[in-house]
Amino acid sequence: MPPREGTYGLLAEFRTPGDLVRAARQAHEDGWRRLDCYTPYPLEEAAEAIGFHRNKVPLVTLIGGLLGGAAMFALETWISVIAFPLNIAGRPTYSWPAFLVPAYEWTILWAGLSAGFGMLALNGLPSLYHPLFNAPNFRTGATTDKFFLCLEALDPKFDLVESKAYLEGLEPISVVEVEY
Amino acid sequence: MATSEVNIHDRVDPATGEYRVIAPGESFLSVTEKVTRIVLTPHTPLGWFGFFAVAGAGTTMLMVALTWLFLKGVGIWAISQPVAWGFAIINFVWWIGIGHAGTLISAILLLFKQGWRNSISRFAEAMTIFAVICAAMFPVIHVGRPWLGYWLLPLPLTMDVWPQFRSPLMWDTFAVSTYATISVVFWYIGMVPDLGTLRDRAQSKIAQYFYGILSVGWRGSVRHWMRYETASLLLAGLATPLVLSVHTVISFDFAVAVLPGWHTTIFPPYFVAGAIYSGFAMVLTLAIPLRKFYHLEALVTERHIDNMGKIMLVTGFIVGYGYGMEAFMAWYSADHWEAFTFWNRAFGPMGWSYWLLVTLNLFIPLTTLWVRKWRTNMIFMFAMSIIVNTGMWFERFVIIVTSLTRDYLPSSWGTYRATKWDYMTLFGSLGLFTFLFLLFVRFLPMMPMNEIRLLLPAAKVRAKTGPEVSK
Amino acid sequence: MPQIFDRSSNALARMSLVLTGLIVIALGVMLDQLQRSPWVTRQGQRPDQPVPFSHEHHVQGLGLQCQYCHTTVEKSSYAGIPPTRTCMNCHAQIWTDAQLLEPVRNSWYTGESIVWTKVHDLPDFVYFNHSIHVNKGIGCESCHGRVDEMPLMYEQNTLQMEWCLNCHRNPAKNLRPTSEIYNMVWEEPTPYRPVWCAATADKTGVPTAQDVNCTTRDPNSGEAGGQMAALQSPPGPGQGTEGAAPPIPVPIPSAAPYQKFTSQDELGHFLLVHYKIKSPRLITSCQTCHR
Amino acid sequence: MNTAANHAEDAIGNGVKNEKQAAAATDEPMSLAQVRQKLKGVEGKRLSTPQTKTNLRGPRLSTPQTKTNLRGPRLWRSLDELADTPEFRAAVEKEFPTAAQEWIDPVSRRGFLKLMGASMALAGLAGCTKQPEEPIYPYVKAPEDLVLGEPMYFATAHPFPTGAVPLLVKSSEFRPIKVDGNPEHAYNRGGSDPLSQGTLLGMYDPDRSQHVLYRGENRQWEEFVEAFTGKVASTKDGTGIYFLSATITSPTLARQWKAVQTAYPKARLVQYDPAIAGTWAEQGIGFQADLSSADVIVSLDADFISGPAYPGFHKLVRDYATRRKQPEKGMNRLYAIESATTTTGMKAEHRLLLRASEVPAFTAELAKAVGVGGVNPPAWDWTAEQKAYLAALVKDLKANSGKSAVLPGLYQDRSVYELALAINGALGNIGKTVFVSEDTVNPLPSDQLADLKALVADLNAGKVDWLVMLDSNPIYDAPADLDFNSAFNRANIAVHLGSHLDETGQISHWHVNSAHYLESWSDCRAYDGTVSIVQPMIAPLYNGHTAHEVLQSLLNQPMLSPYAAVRETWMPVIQKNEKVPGDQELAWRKVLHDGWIEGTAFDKTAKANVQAAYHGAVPTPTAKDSLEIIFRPDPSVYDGRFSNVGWLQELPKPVISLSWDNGALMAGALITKLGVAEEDVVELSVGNGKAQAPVVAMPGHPQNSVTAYLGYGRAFAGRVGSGQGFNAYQIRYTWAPFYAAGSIRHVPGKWGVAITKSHYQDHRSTALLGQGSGDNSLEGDEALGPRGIVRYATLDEFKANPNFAHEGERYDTPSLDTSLFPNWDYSKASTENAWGMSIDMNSCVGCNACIVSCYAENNIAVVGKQQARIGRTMQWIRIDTYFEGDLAAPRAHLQPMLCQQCENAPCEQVCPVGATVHSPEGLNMMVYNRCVGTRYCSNNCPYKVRRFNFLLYSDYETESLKLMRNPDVTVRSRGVMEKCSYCVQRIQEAKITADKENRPIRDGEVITACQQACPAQAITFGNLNDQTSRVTKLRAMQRSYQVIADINTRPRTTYVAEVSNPNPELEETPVEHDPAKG
Repeated sequence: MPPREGTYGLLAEFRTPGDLVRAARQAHEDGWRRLDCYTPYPLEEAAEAIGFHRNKVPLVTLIGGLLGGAAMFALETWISVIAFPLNIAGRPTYSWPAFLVPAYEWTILWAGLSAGFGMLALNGLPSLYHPLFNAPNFRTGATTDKFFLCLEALDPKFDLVESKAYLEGLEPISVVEVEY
Repeated sequence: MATSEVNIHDRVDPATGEYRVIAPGESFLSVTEKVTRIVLTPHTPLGWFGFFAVAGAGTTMLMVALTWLFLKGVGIWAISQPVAWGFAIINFVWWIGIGHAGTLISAILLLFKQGWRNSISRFAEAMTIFAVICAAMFPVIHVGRPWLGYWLLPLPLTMDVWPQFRSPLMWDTFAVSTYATISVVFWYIGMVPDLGTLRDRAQSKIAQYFYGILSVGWRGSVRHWMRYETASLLLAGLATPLVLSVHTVISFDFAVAVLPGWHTTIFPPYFVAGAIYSGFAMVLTLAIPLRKFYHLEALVTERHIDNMGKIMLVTGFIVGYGYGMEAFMAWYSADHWEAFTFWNRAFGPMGWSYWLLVTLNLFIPLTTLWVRKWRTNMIFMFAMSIIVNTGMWFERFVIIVTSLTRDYLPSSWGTYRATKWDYMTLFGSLGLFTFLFLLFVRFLPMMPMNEIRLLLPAAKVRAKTGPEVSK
Repeated sequence: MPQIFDRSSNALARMSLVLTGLIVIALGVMLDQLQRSPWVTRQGQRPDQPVPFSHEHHVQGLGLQCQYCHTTVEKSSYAGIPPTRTCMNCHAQIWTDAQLLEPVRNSWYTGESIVWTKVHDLPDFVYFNHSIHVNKGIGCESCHGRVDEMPLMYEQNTLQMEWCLNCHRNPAKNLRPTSEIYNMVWEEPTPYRPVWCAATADKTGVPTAQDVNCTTRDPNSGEAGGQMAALQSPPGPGQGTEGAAPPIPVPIPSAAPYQKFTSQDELGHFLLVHYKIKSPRLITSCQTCHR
Repeated sequence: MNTAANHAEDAIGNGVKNEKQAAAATDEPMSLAQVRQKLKGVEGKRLSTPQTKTNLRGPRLSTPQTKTNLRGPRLWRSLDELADTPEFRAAVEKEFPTAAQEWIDPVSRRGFLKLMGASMALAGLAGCTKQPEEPIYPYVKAPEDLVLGEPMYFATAHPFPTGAVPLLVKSSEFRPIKVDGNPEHAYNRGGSDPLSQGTLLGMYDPDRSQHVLYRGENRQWEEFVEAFTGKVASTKDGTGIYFLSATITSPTLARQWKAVQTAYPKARLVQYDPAIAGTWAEQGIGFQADLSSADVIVSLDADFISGPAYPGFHKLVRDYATRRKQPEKGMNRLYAIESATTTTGMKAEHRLLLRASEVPAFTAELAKAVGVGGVNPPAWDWTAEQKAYLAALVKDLKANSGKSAVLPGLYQDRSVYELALAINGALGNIGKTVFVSEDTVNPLPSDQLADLKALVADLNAGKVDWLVMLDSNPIYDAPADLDFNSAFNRANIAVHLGSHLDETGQISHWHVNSAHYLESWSDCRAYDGTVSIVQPMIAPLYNGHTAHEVLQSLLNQPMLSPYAAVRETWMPVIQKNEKVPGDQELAWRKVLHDGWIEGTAFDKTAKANVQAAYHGAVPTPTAKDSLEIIFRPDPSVYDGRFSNVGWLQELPKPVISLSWDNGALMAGALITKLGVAEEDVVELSVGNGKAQAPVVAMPGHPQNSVTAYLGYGRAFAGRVGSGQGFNAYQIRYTWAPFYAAGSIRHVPGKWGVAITKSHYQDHRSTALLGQGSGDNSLEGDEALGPRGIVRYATLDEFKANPNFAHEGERYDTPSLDTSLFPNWDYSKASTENAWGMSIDMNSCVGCNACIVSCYAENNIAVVGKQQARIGRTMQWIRIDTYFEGDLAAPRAHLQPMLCQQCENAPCEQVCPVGATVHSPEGLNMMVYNRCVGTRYCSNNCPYKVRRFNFLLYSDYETESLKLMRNPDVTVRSRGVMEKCSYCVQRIQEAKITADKENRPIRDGEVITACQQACPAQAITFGNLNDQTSRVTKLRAMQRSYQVIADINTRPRTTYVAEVSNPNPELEETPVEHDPAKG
């Protein structure tokens, strides 16, 4: 698809997490839905403020774990019972207690991988390029000590001038327009 | 800003009387500064090069030893009949044990919401990974025909023969590989936001690209943060049973065997405890010089050292209980094999190693670590960490070698004398470990800045954020 | 502060992730194929031989029996490569000046061996025994392929362990009457080409090969078919291995009750019983081949 | 063991420390180069085993001094190089008509024969590596009777000074690959001994001399014959022609000598065998005993069960053991009066320790007591113990007159022999249990020492013109007082016929390389006199020649071949045998086929009425506090003739488990007295001769005496034997060949010795739990006590409680339902064969024959002294020795230990790749090519019977050794675990044969190598699902027990518990010995 042009959104910077949270909650209550906060550390209040409560990571993890475990146990059983049944130390071919250990390890392995990479995927990462990085003040502190609120242009209520005024009303340090 | 200059009230929180987790007066920026400068500075400190040279020499020694090993065969080591396992397996178990602290700190302490673990978790994890690398090396090189190692994986080869899943060594294969993978994932995921910070603070283009790619474009959206938090919690939840299982599985290598002295049900718990014991010791061995060298006393405070000292005290006692239980069972089971093996450990030809380990692992630490003053004495704790890890190495020596020298059939009793190749491999692996760790310190954020920020007072979302909050 | 990466980088990043995955998979598949490939197994390759000996010509063309050259195939683990003398039996008279046969004559006069290149070369830790396979109704063709159609000898099968196991796990599908082991054109029975077999009582000490008589012609029509393999006939002085067994006459075909088989499966299981083929459990045990 | 670290380093080929020899010499530049170049063809095979390049010399030993001393490259070149010499081609072509290349080209060698351990390393990679192309070398004219891949068996015999050992040799493609006793021969009935077994490697020994040499230069045999015969002829009557030969045992050779003597009356023949000279065996008397009917056996320093050094060993042991197999049917009782610890003493019910010089006096006392007339024992104050012993012994003997046998020691004063004869006479044993024959196995009896002295005198007098030495090595083994070395130089020309360029060959003018008995025609007599024809199994590898040819060359048919000569000797007899004079050829062939000539046994009734009176003098014992040094031929290398046989060098000597060395063997008490420790060096001196030796403790050795085994300290034995141990001949004199008064002193230095199993010396402890007193062996106490590894009872106890082997702590065998898992089904219904083995500990005499037999059958590698020192010997079967009671006078229990083939094998469960699994027939299979070498199985083996190739031990380079290997057994490469397989290759062979013949495998059809070699028939192998098989019956016996069965391993190998038959009168005689602390 052709690269988008025009405005991505309006980025307001706040001094403290508190200010950000207040502003974000305000915006959310005023009906803004396409908005996001950017903080240098996990700030749960902000997430709740913009109405983001649950996510799918646990589900992905669960599925990954179950598949991993089942796969390994099935493999072991197939190998020892069907593929090449051998008399090992007089033990039965289907020695399930022994098979549990690797199966258990694989459960964790695949759950863990799904959790980690599932999270990245759900977050739409990697995205090395992002419009926000165009904002002059974003990369100078978003990952260090600054707190941002971004109203995105895709929001139906979005109007460059009004939205800007609206943001100004939330007592930010500054508001800048972010181009694609 | 060495600790000595800071007055007592900065170190101890008057309210709780506890040591502070973070020295006062730190801000988001200052914390970030402290951590990022180590990586982003264009001027690598000379000391670093000094250590690096030593570590490099160690690694070279290891390579020499391994080359000779592959040319000649495992016969260059002291292993023989009946002692068919020697240094290689001892080192393996020892390193794996050390590798437990990292995951433990980042996972279990996270679940227990132990805020103080934040500033040490990152390099503890790194330590874990490098320890696991060193450990994983040994099972591969110790086999007679290493080039056939891939037979331990269930691959569709033309032989139509498969691995044998009743063998603890197969369990090892999966336990260790899983542990390594999960640790790396955990470590990397945890590092992504900090890599973002580095990206944003890096001056040189190369650094920006390097960290830019590694940080996969992290931008700190709270939505991301929330998924990130969930993932971390889940990983922690998974890593906890994993970390416990890994050394349990390792202990199966021995517990599942019929050999007196190996065939013991106490092994899993006391191997795990021992692992944590030695793991924390290793964290101390690294943390104490690091904080001094990079002036991180404000972030790694006496509180950390103190707490780790406490944990070592506890695990030390569990280990002690393990030893005691072995002795007790030797008597109580009235089983001649057990009784003889224990007697032989303590008073046989290799008794010296048993008493050495008891001294290093129990007598010295468990008598001194009670004292809070000593627990916060850097020199003392550093020495202690070395002592404990030496002791833990000898624990494995006693379990593996001494048990093997005299087992069921008296005619086959033997003895064991390590060759210089054994020692070269052991110390070489230490070199490799340091080598990797130094690289990590130089090029990656050694502390999780985002997590440390959480600990700062500024991070608290104050109540006066408007009337809405109250509802 | 400007962007570090340009717009395309996102697509690139994702693509490279996918690619990495694909490459790993591809590599695995390739290795898996490689280990079974003729490059490794020499399957189907015709190595240069000092004399371009044509099995096609000698077997199909002249109708030589396999045993004429591979004399010990029924008695020994080793089938036997014919000594130069065997060649000279005929080539002393015919083709005496053929350039192709120079190495043979040379060997005959100098006493130096003809240096052939091994075509069927098992790994050295594998102990394969021809005689027992032949005695139990595995035809030459089952492993060596249509030798009678090979102008130059080549390896029909991989001779890899999985290939061996494939049969040891289910011998029935390759069994044929011992009378047919040297038969290159033997085909498994079908409703259109049935096989009739008769089993005589199993006598201890009498090779199982002699317990079964099979024919591809309807026995009721009279004459029996199929060439007679040496081990079908009662043990002669030549067969040391069966020296213990007392010589007994070959049962007259028509006397025995013939059974009709229209599928390899039926025939295989019939022979499995009467040739007393050991159970897969026994013949897949490691030391059957490795010592 | 304090130098173990160093040795470990030596072991890895990393510099030679204080030791005399380094293991695996990896640096032999020229042969390395050669082999490289030889290997071009097989480069591919090597790729994945780089170690084969660096470790070409693998397990072979070489001593620095050999390297320097051995003259030039000749001795040193490997057969690879030799392979290109015309001689070798010639030799080979004789044997393998026109297929010579097959044995010379390194690649093709791998063509047919399964000698391909090298590619083992590739095993797993087979999937992803190409095999190299392998050529085929067919015959040009195939031999008639050859079926490639099917072994053939030929009868022959191993000539030995104390009587030949009739053999049946297994030959594959006309190469002898296994030597065993001839099961149909009346004398040894299939039993053999370590030495005979070892001769196989002796023949393929790459260090054998390969040329006729004159002053170090290659010559042809014909040139020698020309010079020799020319010279002798010129003397007319043979003046100045002296022959010095090893004891002649070949009647044909004797006949040839007599012919020479008549032709050249002045020529002299001197026989000298260091282990025979001065004994009664050299004299013209044959002493034979039939122990099958003897209830009481008395050994007067007669070590008749530890090896063939004692005349009649095979039959004596067989009969002795037979009488112990079923105690309920009565068993014999053995009294051993001995001066050095031997298995005879260890097996004896009652053992009396005497210093060697006391034995004659004691014998005299005994003789007097049993009523031999005219004997007057020297006055001697016997201890209470000795008196009591004598009294009881006499009583027992008298009670069993006619049913007893008194055996005289071979290495004792002549009076002992005569008295023993008289005693037997007085007891009326002659003709019943003891027989005397006029002739002996050496047809030319002589007083060897006297002759040798005379020879030296003549040498010094310059009378000796040509000295022709036939298979003897006087420079090395002549008594010290003769100073043979200097006398030797007085001879104008010295000719040496020998298998090696040994000490004598080095300095002789002529050296003629002799042919091995497996390469040549000859004849000899088993100890009972039965004649065996020695027929060649293979053409002489190096064109060797024999004494027959040397002597024949002087006669009027100089070219008459040994074959013809032998035939000439025996054809008359053979014809006489034939009831109906039939076809000579047929009769001759029958003899060759059977391996012996009917009716040639000695007439044993000759001196049936030995007069029961003795008038000779009996020597007075030396003072009790003076030190005696005892000389005995070595149990493994005998008088030194087997020094270069790796199998025998690595063999742990009976009782002390010492390998690769002899040593000053002494009692712990003496060690304490000298204030030394094991591995310290002492100097033994007799007269003015001195020899330095390592201290090795020998439990139960008399105090104030030291035993020194002969046959070590060779300078030119070859890469294996040179420089091992010390040379005891340096202190051996003609006036005291068996024991001499001497002195001992501690000298500085350490001398590491390889003791192959845990040595009680290292493991004593007076510490907690009362584990072992200072005087006891901790191992012994453990094994006999709480561990129940060795179980035994006296005859009375056994009768009172036949179930003794299963009562007491951990003596019980767990029932089949002790396992959580369902039992695997080994019933008849499930598998036709379920293999099992039973070992009778009452019969085992610890002679080690089984070990050597196993070496040969299973291509086991020799690892060398350094590796042996750190416990890496590869023997699949070993004889565990446990000492019971006070180490000053212990009783040893011998237990052959090999893979127990557990049904619940601990080793299998822990192997990650399934390289060791169980066969449906209950065998614990070890699949070498699947093994990755984790060694976990070895750790988990309670019996520690698994052996690991820590380095590349197998020799892939030496041509001759390749010819020797058993083609049915894979040669194991580096990094692979191996172990006893119950000789699975034999099982498989039997299965295929039986299957082709459509019949079950017969009982006794499968015989394991150890079982085959055992002269005492202690080992029985068979099918447990066959209710009639011998092994099933033995297993059913109440005395049968499994070792360490309480951990539920369910071994397939069971042991039959010992029963001893002590004399009640001697049972409790508590004697105080000096503490044996070392």
